[in-house]
This record gives sequence, C-alpha cells and structure tokens, in this order.
Amino acid sequence: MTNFVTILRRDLRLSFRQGMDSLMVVMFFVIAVVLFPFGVGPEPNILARIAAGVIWVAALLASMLSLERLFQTDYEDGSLEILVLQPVSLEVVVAAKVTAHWLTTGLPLIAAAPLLAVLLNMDAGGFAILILALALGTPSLSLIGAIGAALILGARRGGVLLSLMVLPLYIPVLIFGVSAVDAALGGFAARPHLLILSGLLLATVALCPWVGAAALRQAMRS
Amino acid sequence: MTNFVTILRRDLRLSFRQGMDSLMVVMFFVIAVVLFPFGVGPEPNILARIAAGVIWVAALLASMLSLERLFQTDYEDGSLEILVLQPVSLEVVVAAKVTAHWLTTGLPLIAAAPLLAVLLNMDAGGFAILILALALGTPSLSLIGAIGAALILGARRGGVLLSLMVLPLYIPVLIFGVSAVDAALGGFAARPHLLILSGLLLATVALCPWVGAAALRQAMRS
Amino acid sequence: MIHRFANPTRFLRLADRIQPWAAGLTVVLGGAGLYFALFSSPADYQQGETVRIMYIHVPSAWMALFCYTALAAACATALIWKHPLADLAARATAPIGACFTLLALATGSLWGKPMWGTWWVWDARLTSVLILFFLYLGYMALNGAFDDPERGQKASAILALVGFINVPIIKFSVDWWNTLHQPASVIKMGGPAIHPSMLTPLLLMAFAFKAYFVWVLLMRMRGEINAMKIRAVRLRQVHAAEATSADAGAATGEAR
Amino acid sequence: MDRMNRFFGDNLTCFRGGRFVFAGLSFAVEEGGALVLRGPNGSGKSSLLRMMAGLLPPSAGALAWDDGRIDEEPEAHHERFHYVGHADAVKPVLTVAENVEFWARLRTPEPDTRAALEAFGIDRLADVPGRFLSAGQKRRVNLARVLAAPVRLWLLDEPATALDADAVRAVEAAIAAHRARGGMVVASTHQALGLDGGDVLDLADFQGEDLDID
Amino acid sequence: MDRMNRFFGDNLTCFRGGRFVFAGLSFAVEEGGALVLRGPNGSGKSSLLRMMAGLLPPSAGALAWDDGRIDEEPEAHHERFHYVGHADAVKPVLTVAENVEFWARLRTPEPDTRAALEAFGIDRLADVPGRFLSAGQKRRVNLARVLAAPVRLWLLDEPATALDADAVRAVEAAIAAHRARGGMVVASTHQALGLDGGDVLDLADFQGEDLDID
Amino acid sequence: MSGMETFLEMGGHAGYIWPAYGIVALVLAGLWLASRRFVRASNAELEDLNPRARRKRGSGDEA
Ligand code: HEM
Ligand SMILES: Nc1ncnc2c1ncn2[C@@H]1O[C@H](COP(=O)(O)OP(=O)(O)OP(=O)(O)O)[C@@H](O)[C@H]1O
Ligand SMILES: Nc1ncnc2c1ncn2[C@@H]1O[C@H](COP(=O)(O)OP(=O)(O)OP(=O)(O)O)[C@@H](O)[C@H]1O
Ligand SMILES: [Mg+2]
Ligand SMILES: [Mg+2]
Repeated sequence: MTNFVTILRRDLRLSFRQGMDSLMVVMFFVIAVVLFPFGVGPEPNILARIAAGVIWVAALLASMLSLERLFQTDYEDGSLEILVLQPVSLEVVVAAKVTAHWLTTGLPLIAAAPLLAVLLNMDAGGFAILILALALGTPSLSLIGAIGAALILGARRGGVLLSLMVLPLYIPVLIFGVSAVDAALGGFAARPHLLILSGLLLATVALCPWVGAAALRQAMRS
Repeated sequence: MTNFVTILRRDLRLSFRQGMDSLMVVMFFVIAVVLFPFGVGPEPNILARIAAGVIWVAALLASMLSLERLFQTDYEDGSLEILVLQPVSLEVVVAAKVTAHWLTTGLPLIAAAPLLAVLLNMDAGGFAILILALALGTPSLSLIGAIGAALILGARRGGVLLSLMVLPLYIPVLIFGVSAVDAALGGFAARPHLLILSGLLLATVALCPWVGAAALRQAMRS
Repeated sequence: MIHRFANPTRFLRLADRIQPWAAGLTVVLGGAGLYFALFSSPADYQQGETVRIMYIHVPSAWMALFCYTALAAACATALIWKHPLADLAARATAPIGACFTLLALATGSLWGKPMWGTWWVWDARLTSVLILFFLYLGYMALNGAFDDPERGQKASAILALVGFINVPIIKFSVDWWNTLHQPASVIKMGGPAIHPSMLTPLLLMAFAFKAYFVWVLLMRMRGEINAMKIRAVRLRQVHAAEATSADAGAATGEAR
Repeated sequence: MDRMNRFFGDNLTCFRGGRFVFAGLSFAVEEGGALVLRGPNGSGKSSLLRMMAGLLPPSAGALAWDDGRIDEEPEAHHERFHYVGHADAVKPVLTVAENVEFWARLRTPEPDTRAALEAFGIDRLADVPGRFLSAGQKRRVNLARVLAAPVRLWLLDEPATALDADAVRAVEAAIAAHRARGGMVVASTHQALGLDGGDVLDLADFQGEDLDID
Repeated sequence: MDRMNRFFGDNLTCFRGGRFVFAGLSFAVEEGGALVLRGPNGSGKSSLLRMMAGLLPPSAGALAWDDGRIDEEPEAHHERFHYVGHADAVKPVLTVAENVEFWARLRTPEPDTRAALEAFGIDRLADVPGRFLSAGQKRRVNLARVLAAPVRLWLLDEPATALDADAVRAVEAAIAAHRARGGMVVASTHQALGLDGGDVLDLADFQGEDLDID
Repeated sequence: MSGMETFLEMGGHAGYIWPAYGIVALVLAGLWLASRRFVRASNAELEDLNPRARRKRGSGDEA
C-alpha cells in the first residue's frame, strides 16, 4: 500500500511538473468534438441527435491517445526495468500508474464534458447521466488501455498499433455509455445501463492489473 | 532533385520492408469510422446523413496519427541529426519525406473510403466525389501535419500535442472536403468546392516544406 | 536436451506425411461440396436460390471462429509451456483466420442484400464478427511490429487471449440480443433442424474448409520455421564476423 | 545482511535467436565476494547479468541462493539485489535528490539520500533537475540509487561507462566498502575495474557450439 | 581537399542550463591536424562538438573557416565535415550496405561503400539487416559512413564507445590515413585514442564561473 | 432458355450468388498462392545462407 502511494505520488508529481499534460488531453477532447459541427454541418437537431455518441467517441480517442505514453517514457529511459526489479508486486505498479493516469486525464475530461454537450445542443436533461456514465466508464477505458500500453512497449509505430488493439475492446463501454445517456434523454431509466457500466468497471478493476502486469513482465524479458 | 529521389526511395523502402505499416493506418481509419454506428446508433438514415463528415473526420485523425512518426523515428535513432548536417537543402528533405508518407498512407486511405461509405449507407452517387475530394485533400493534410510533426520532436507526449497543433489547421480541408461530397449528394455542383481544395493544396505545397524545414532546424538546435 | 530448443525435424516429418492428404481432401471434398451446393440441392422455399450462399457463408463463419479458438489455444500453449512450435502455429493461423473472417463478412453481405435489403446492418452478430476481423488484424500487426520476433510473439499472444472473450459473444449474440441474423440451427442442442439435402453440401464444404486450413497451415508453418532458421543463421553470421575480425586483428597485431 | 549467504548459478545455458550464447556456465559468489564478467562484444555478459536479475529465464540450468531458486520467489529475490543496466532512469523533471529518493523509498522508509550523493560527488547537484545533467552525471545518479538502499548483491552492467577517472575511483571505493560490509558484487566491464580478490569469469570460455540447421 | 584550410573558433562561450559550461575557449585545426577534447563529465565536450557542427549556436564568439563564418553559409559548411554523435542511425530494416550507401549518396553519386566497410572489418556483414547488429557493429557502420564520402573535417564524439580493442585500432588507422591525406579531425574521448601529434584541449581549463543568482 | 442459362441465372439472384462464390475462390486461392510463395522464398533464402549447403557446393567446386 505504501508502495502504491509512493508510485502514485511520483507519477502525479511528474505530471504536474510537466504542466500541460492533462490540459492537453482535454484540449484534444474538445477539438475532436468541435470537428463534428464542421464535418456534419451546423444543424442543431442532427448535432443534438449525435451529441452523446460524438462525446463518447472523442473520449475514447482522447483516452487512447493519452494512454500511449503510460509506460512508454518509463520504458525508454530504463525506469520500467528498475521498477520491475523492485520488491513491489507489479500489479500494484500497474494499478498505481493507471490511477495516476485517470486522475490527471480522466477527471479533467469528465469536467469538460458538459461544456461540449452544450456546444452540441444536447438536452440539459442528459448532463447528469452523461457525467455519471463518463465517471463510471473512463476508469474502465484507462484500465483496458493499460494492457495495450504495456503490449506496445518496444514496438515500431506504437500509437497506431495501440488504437488497433484497444479501440475494439473499448466498444462495450461505448455502447453502454451512450445508451445510458440516450435512455435519459428519451425519458427511460438509465439505471440498467449504468449498472452494466459499473459491472464492466468491476471486471476491469479485477482483471486488467493482472493482465497488464503479465504484459509488462514479458516486455522486460529480452 | 537526385537527393529528393534518394530520400524518397529510402523512405518507401523502409515502409515496404516494415510490411504492415501502411495497412495499420487504414485499419485505424476503418475502426474510427466503425465506432460511430456504436455511438450514434444503427439507424441507416442518420448514418447516411453524417457519413461524409464521419469519414472525413476519421481521415483527419488517421492522417494526424500516422504523421506523428514522420520524423520521430529518424529523430530517435540519430538519422535526423545526420540528415540535417548533410549538404542537402532541408526543404527537399521535408518534401521527400512527406511524399513518401502520402504514397504509403494517403493512397491506401483513399482506396478504403468507398468501403466505409457502404458501411455507413452513403448514397452511391457521392462515391466518386468523395474519392476525388480525398485525393485532393489528403496531400494537404500530410503537408500541414509535417509542420506539426517537426515541431513536436523531443517533446513529451508528442501525440496529443500534435493533435492540438494540427487539427485546427485541418479544419479548412475538412469543411470543403465535406461540402464537396454533400453537394454531390444533394445534386449540386461539387466543382467549386473541389477547386478550393485544389487551391489549398497548391498553397500548402508552396508553403509547408519551408515552414517544416524551419521547424526541423530549430528542433536540432540543442 | 537439444530438441527442447526447437529442433523441428520431427514436426517436419509429420507435416510431410499429412500435407498431401490435406491437399487431396480439400480438392475432393471441395469438388463434391460444390457439386451438391450448386447442382444437386434444392432451392429454399423461403430464400429461393440465394440459399446457395449458405454453403459457403456458414462454413466460412465457422472457420473464422474455429481459427480464432485455435489461435488462442496456440498462444496459451506458447505462453504457459513455452513450446516454440506453438508460437509458429499461432503466427501461421492468424492470416488464415483473417481470410475466413473476411469471407464470412463478404458472403454475409452478399446474402444480406437480397434477404434483408441492405449490405450491412449494425446488429450484434455482424458487428461482433467485424470486431473479430479487427482482432485478427491487430494480432498480426502487433506480431510484426517488433525487431525481435520473440517479443512480438509474446505480446500478441497476450492480446489474442484477451480478445478471446469476443468468441462467445459472437456465438451467443443471436440468442442474447434479437437480431436479423439466423440463430444456430446446425450446431445446437437436440440435433440439427435443417433438411438433409441442405445438410450434405453444408457439411461437405465445412470439411473441405477444414482440410484447406490444415493444408495451408502446414505450408505456412514450414515457412515460419524457415524464417526462424534464417534469423538464426543471420545472427550467427554477425557473431562469426565479430569473432573472426577479433582473430584477424590479433594476428595483424602480432605481425606488427 | 542478517545471515551468511551464497548466490550461485549451476550449468546455465543461454539460447537466444537460434544459437547458444553460452552453455554450461556455473558461478558462485560468497559473502564479501566479487565476480567480474569479461568477454568480447556479444559474448553474453549483459545476458548473464539479466539472467541473474531474473529478467531473462535461463534456457537450462538454475540460479539460486542458499535458501532457494530465484524463480520460485521473485519478490524475495528482488529484495536482495540492485541491478544497474545501460539506461540511467533519470527523470528530466525530477531533481537529482528526488530521483534517488523515489527508488530508495520503494525499499526503505527513510533512505539516506544525501550520503549516497556525496559518495559520487553529486551532492552539489542535489536540487538540479535531471534534464540538465550530462551523460556521466546521469550515470552517477543511477549509481547513487544503489547506495541509498543497502542490499546484499549488486549487479552492475558496465558501471564505468561514460564516467571520468574520478568517478571510476568513487565506484571502486563504493564497491570495496560494500564488500567490507559483507556485500557481493557481480560486474561486467571492458575496462580494468579494481576489484581486489574478485573472481574473473571469462564468457569466451563458455561459448556453446552452434546447432546444426538444415 | 583543393586548397589550404583552417578551421577555428574564437573566444567561444557555452551557456546552458543557467550556467557557463565553458567560456573564452579558442581553438584551431590545420590541414592534417587533430584536436582531442578531454575533460571530466559535464565539462562540455559534446557541447563543443555540436557547436562546431553548427547544431548549437555559441552564446558568444564565432566559428569560422579561412573563408568565412560557418553560420553564414550552413550548406557550404555541411559539405566540409562529417559528425558522429552518440546515436548510430542504423536502420534496422536496411542492410549494412544500404545504410552506408544512403548517406554516401547524398554527397557523392558513386560512393565506394565496400572499401569503407572493409576498413572497419564489416564487409562480410554487407547484406545483413541492421537489426541483427550488436552495439559495436552499429558503431562501425556509423563510422564507415564517414569513409564512404570523403570530406575535410571529421567531428567525432567518443568514437571508441562500444568498440573492442581491434575496432579501436581500425579507427586510429582510418584517422591517420585521413590526416595523411590532409584531412582534419576533432574527437572527444575518455580513453586514450592514439592521435599522434594531435593537440589536446582540456575543457576543464575553460570552466566558466557560475553566475551569481540571488 | 437452355438449362445452362437458367442455372447461371440462379433465379434472378446471380448478381449475389456468383460474386459470393467468386470471392471465396479468389481469397482462398490467393492465400494459398501467397503461402506457397512464402515457403518457396524462405526456402531459397535459407539455401543461399545455409553454411552447410554452401560448404557442400564449395567442396564440389574445389574437387
Ligand atoms: C455480414 C453479414 C453476416 C455475418 C458477419 C454473419 C456471421 C455469421 C456467423 C459468425 C455464423 C456462425 C454462427 C455459429 O457458428 O453459431 C453465421 C451463421 C449463419 N448465418 Fe450468417 N452472417 C452474416 C449474414 C447472414 C445472412 C444475410 C444470412 C441469411 C439471411 C445468414 C445466415 C446464416 C445462417 C443460416 C447461419 C447458420 C446458423 C447455424 O446453423 O448455426 N448470415 N453467420
Ligand atoms: N533480442 C535478442 N534476440 C536474439 N539474440 C540476442 C538478442 N539480444 C542479444 N542477442 C544475442 O545475445 C548475444 C549476447 O548479447 P549480450 O548483449 O549479452 O552481449 P555482451 O557480452 O553484453 O556484449 P557487449 O560487450 O556488446 O555489451 C549476442 O551475440 C546477441 O547476438
Ligand atoms: N539540454 C541541456 N540543457 C541544459 N544544460 C545542458 C543540457 N545538456 C547538457 N547540459 C549541461 O551542459 C554541460 C555540458 O554537457 P556535455 O554533454 O557537453 O558534457 P560532456 O563533456 O560531453 O560530458 P560527458 O563526459 O558526461 O559526456 C553539462 O554540465 C550539463 O549540465
Ligand atoms: Mg553488454
Ligand atoms: Mg558527452
């Protein structure tokens, strides 16, 4: 547990010292969403109709893009090799790094979401559920993405590769995240969808650190 | 000119030897498009309405993602340092590398576009213009992106940073690319839009190699 | 101890014996299957002649699932027992599986247009097969993305295992969600609910595809073994060059 | 360093990329002992050190402490050694002291960072961010990490790389002090590194023959 | 090597990371001459070499050839030298010959790649892809690039890194031949590199005092 | 209409059935060809590289 905190604090400190990091992810999120009014045309009805989907897709892409570096810098400068050789269980390392990542990128993303919903003309009735769904969904994205981030260590073209592996696995989160918001907007109960999202979160919390640790371990065997 | 050919041939050779590289960009393109039916819902009418926009946005993102590595590998393994110190004008280097990049990623992207249009239920009448617009627009994307790719060298979190710099600059291409297709689908003349795209292409061809070379030069000063 | 380090002669001998049989079976079963599928089976009372697409669509879809299962099994073997042939088998399986998945998608689309009036719908069965296709491609891309092939094999093996959850999703998608797509009628509890005149070509084609799989798999594994050997020889050359340059240097040093 | 200990490898084989890098290699390091790995480029020095660290599983043979094989309890093994590889793991935005302290904190709650920095003459750089360091200064930071959290065994892969003469002397002194306290050292090196009374293992003696490929 | 030439720096100052790395440094290399850069870690050897290549503009002072300052005509300057830094720029998917040839072709239409490979004993590896090479072999490929397209000045940053004794001798021979042909060399090194009759510049003599920061 | 023509027409669905069979034939044949080329190319490269094969050839030349 103290190790979890030590690693978490160090990663948070690295992120704060590097200043712009979490801001950058939010800005990507915003820009990606803003592209759509240009692409689809400015009609409010259409935009409102696709708002939840666009916001979720942009969140997926932002999460994936920021995850590329989750282990990469540590791998390149040799920190990961040393980290793997500490008397610390690797699952704890993965969990701490994912937590730090979510705190610095997932949270700001959630904070920015209502703003984008306004931009896209989404009905205000869906805001609360959108935030709740993002709060339940983005940690899953970070956890799933951590596996991919561990697998691409040492590969050529990590970024594109990561998207190929991770985006298909993100789809369940996308489906239930969007349907929760759509249900709320359509006047149905969003609870079942949110429950499924929670279930996905529990499953990824339980599984992903282990798989991620296994992936890290094999990345260091060479 | 011989230097242009030398560098172009080397970059093409690198890309072919690494096999999957250009395929991967196409795959990202496809997956990014495929996310939308999940996000927006499967109704064919809505999908058809937003098809052109979604395809163009995905093309923007794919282009941006693949551009991240345009100079990155050369920078990391020291090739770029040596390249900058050759008696070759840096504008030629940038032009050659962008050409190679477009041939290996832009062209396959254009080839995949009609397939995605089918998946999104787009009317077959827009296919030809979609391809034409992409053929005129993607070289501009590569050229604009090259500037960003040069600016992020040595930066942490290059990927996200690149998107912040490049995506806003992509918006004109996006607007006229989409409106050309929409015009064709709506039965209007697509020509004016295509002409503007050609104009953008001419402007970027004239400007971007210079700006990119300047960016490369300052990236190596350290 | 030596053959623990991947001396594949025994496997190659076995492959030599199986390969002609696999090739022969592919041709014979495939020929017979085509004959039944195109000439001697009746048109369906509902679907008309288009039912003939079933004889290639369904076996392709089965193979897509079968190949992924085989891929995951090979990857698990490689990760747990570290058998080097398992890595090669996985590498060789992936492109075959990807091709069958592509065929399932293409033939399904060609069947969907006359039956449902559209090339593509975003229902659970169809999209989960599309995701299966992406998983194959992701596996192959990751596998080839490393300079050291051993790293690529380990990393992509983990990906293949993670992606395996998609297989039950495909299988049961028609039961869990109501979709346009047919539920299982051949492989299900209580025996097949399909007329024998259609079952014959279906099974013939299915076995022909299996035989084709074995045939091409053995060919590709041969190639992968060669690639492994080429790499070993290359590394040895590099090492030998290092050693001899040291010897030569020492010799000239003495001469001086 | 509570009890007597011995770290040894028995009949180790390294098979990489289709050839035997080394075969039938055995070694043992006792309390206070040192082992110097020598051999030409590509003879397997780095591979052997990674094997000792548990990063690379041996193709045959086993590595063990007196009380058990290292692959049975990896975390207990990790507790007993420090590994210094080629990369220096210095974070550009953390200061020298923060860099060293992070690593030490994963092993001891109250590490003595300052003494470790002093040993390598970088105490004056304690508050300098890592991005301002030269290659040799980074190497010293990486070595200071080893001193800040005492363990039994040091595994050093070419520790003298990029170091100037003074720094090399500091490393030698640190190793001598560590051994005097009963610690053990395994180090690979191209240059002469003064390890008095250490055993020398020449990897060139264990080059395996090649498998026949047909 | 058409005409007499002299490469010199006058009163150079390097200000990096908030301090003077060196100040008031002057040097000159004549035809057939050599300059060896020495100094402890962080004294600015690499910085000076990058300055000579035009990669790092001097904070004060100027670098010039007989016929003009280097920053006035960068491309003419580039034509006159090869720079060998820390990274070896060997593409893993290109063969050794292709790697060397690409660089040489940017300077001469018909480079003599094979002779360059022979000089460093890697001609037998000509068809081997770069990804199979060891660190030492990659270094030699990078050095072979220098031989394949002859120029007046070589700037070498620790050329002996990762090389074993024989390879170091090959480098020394190549430098001697280059100088005999009238070429010039500037090299930084920690080890002894046999450059007969070369000047030695000890960077430790030019350490600037720190600015007072208050 | 001859029997052949009705057969080829497939009850009006020829436009779907024949392409389906065609793409199957194309992809399976393509994969087979690619695999065979892969084996042959790797065989040839190995032959070129193999020290033993070269030794045999070399000794033959000398004799
Ligand atoms: C692109 C579209 C399609 C895809 C990806 C697809 C995929 C699949 C898959 C994966 C299976 C195997 C299921 C299993 O083993 O349980 C299957 C079986 C089957 N498909 Fe499709 N299909 C598509 C379109 C169609 C269409 C349009 C029809 C006909 C109207 C159809 C009819 C069938 C039938 C009858 C089976 C056999 C079910 C059984 O007996 O188990 N499919 N398909
Ligand atoms: N990833 C790899 N895959 C296959 N073989 C490898 C790999 N890495 C190293 N080798 C082989 O292992 C052998 C030993 O390499 P190692 O790095 O251990 O040598 P070394 O003695 O440390 O050399 P150096 O003095 O250059 O550091 C080399 O001959 C190399 O060919
Ligand atoms: N990017 C940078 N930003 C700021 N200061 C730097 C940077 N890189 C190096 N320095 C400073 O410049 C000084 C000289 O570094 P340089 O790399 O030239 O030294 P060196 O003599 O090559 O050392 P070594 O022997 O360790 O290679 C160092 O003291 C370092 O603090
Ligand atoms: Mg080594
Ligand atoms: Mg230096």
